[in-house]
Amino acid sequence: MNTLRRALLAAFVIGIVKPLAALAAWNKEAFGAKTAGDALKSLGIGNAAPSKDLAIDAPEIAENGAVVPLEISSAIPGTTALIVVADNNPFPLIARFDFKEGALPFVKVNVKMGETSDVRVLAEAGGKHYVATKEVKVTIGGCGG
Amino acid sequence: MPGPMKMRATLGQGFTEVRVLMTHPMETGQRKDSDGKLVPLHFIQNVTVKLNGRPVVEAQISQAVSRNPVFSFRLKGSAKGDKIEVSWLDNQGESNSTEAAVA
Amino acid sequence: MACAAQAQDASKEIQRYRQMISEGSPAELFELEGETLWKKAQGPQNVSLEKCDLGRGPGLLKGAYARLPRYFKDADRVMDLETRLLHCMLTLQGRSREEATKRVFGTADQPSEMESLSAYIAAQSRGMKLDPGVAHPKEKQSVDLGRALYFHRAGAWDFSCASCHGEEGKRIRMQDLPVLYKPEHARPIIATWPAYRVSTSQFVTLQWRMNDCYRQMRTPEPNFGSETTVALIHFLTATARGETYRGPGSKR
Amino acid sequence: MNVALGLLGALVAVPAWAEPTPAEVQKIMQRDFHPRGQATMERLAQDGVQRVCTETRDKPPAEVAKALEADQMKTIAFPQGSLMGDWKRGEPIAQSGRGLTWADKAGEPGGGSCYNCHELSPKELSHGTIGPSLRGFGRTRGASPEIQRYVYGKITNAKAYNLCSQMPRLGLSGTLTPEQIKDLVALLLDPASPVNE
Repeated sequence: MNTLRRALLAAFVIGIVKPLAALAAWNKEAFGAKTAGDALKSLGIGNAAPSKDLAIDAPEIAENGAVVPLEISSAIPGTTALIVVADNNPFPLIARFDFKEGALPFVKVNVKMGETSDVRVLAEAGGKHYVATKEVKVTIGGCGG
Repeated sequence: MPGPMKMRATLGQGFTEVRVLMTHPMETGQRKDSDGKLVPLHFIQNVTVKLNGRPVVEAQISQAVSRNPVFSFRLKGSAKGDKIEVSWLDNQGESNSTEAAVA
Repeated sequence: MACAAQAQDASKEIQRYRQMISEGSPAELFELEGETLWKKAQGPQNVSLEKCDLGRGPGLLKGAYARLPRYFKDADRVMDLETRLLHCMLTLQGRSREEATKRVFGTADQPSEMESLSAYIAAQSRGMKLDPGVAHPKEKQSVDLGRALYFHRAGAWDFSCASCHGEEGKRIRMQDLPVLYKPEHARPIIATWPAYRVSTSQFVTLQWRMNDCYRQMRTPEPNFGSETTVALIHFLTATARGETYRGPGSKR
Repeated sequence: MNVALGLLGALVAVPAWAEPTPAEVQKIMQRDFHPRGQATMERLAQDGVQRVCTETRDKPPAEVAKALEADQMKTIAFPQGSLMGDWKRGEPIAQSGRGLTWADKAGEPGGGSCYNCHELSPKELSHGTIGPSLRGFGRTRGASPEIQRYVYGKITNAKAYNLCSQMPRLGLSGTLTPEQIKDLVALLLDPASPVNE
């Protein structure tokens, strides 16, 4: 009993076994984090290697921060999750997508950005993490009246 | 009552493109209404895409997804007539779902 | 030099931004809501709008929007889509003008009936050529009035439509300004109205566009469905004539 | 003004199409509009400037323009002393597009809407191009009393300098106060202003 517990705990710590519930539930701690670093820590992401196989298609200038279109995809074999972070947002973590057998690691979504910021997309593949970054400038549109 | 959803699932080159629209205010909790009162935080937290009843994408999202969310996903190995179901659940316990066959 | 290049790049990127948002537009949600409202029995007569004649015959929606504005004999005036819908609400459903126009422009939280109906009906003209009425004397008169209004300066800031939409290659902030009396400019614009407006998460109509331009021109408020607003919409649509309708679109 | 308008009648050709005259359009608008908030119906009555610019599609004959511009110049009350305010207060005024619409509260400070049409500070990427770029405006022109007076007058009543300019008469219309206009003068002319970086 004790041995099993310890083994499970150890597996937990080194990240082999994921708590099942965490997949389906909403990660309150990560989404509540006020810095990108804290958010990623809460998601169990430490070092992420920059990768050219991670693509972020976003406009360099968004006329309106309320709608910033993003198209993200990973060509890294075995990608099981994509994570989107806008560093300068009050709550930087925007989304985490987990892909099962039958889904390609691809998402198109519109997001809100409070101000000009780096957008970071992270991929999880084979227990490793990869990252790509793109700056999106947020401007003012229209007459402002 | 949650507003309408709309979905299209079309067979493309090597994958099925699923485009889904959701009616939702995605309130950040920071916005003031016309009376100057803060509109409470109200946003979708979970989105699930199922292919023939089996989950293929599970998303957790924040209030920073734009109002009336529009998502596109890509599935592989699906054929015409396969059943796609997309559902969402928000922070106030509301939910909605929609179904479509791959065309 | 560097500055001009930078400005040009910015402009190109904004174009790309607009292209991307138009691909991810939730306009279709409003079409669904509009269909429900079209079929919903309302007013003292407790009937739906399904017998409303938008110019192609009662209840015929296919291609109806592409042929508006036009002259309607029963009302003896030129009407655009929204004015005609209002006419049907009054004559078919027996509603009062006051009640039916109380909230013609909605909010993000609560879209208006007129907006959702416009989305639904305009969508039934996708792929068809814009062909507003221009033959009847009252139609000619309406287009002429619209043209005169376009260049008419008024209001606390001395603006006409042409003050902003009068010269090619100009912008307000980052927004490119179409010169709407020129067909090549009017065509792509009019072909995508009504539209979802991402900056406010609202579905907006041409009557709203006229209203909000006049607000920013610092004039008093034009009456909904008035000859003035219909004439301007008529002039713009006549200028865009022949373009294939591809709305409801998406705007900044 | 009347002389100028009479002169105009003789000089301007009638357009070829059967378009209603500005007077007829005004009458239709007066029937089709309603007052809302501070936007009253008087705003639909064209003054001489609006009428002439409408009739000539913004290309008034030189004599008419000169006479009406002189009329407009008389409306500008130049304050005594320095016309330079504080550029730091001027920047938010240049950014703001509020004021005088039916949705704005009467009496609340308006903005100049400057960035809507002009490039000013290089820090603001989102600027319009209807008006000329004003970036570095004071760098080449200095801040002499004459140039201060020109800028103050132009913002107050642009039509005194160019009759059919698209720029609103920001002082005369009551959009901006003399203090606000001085702050905009400083934004354009103060060597420390980001406009002159």
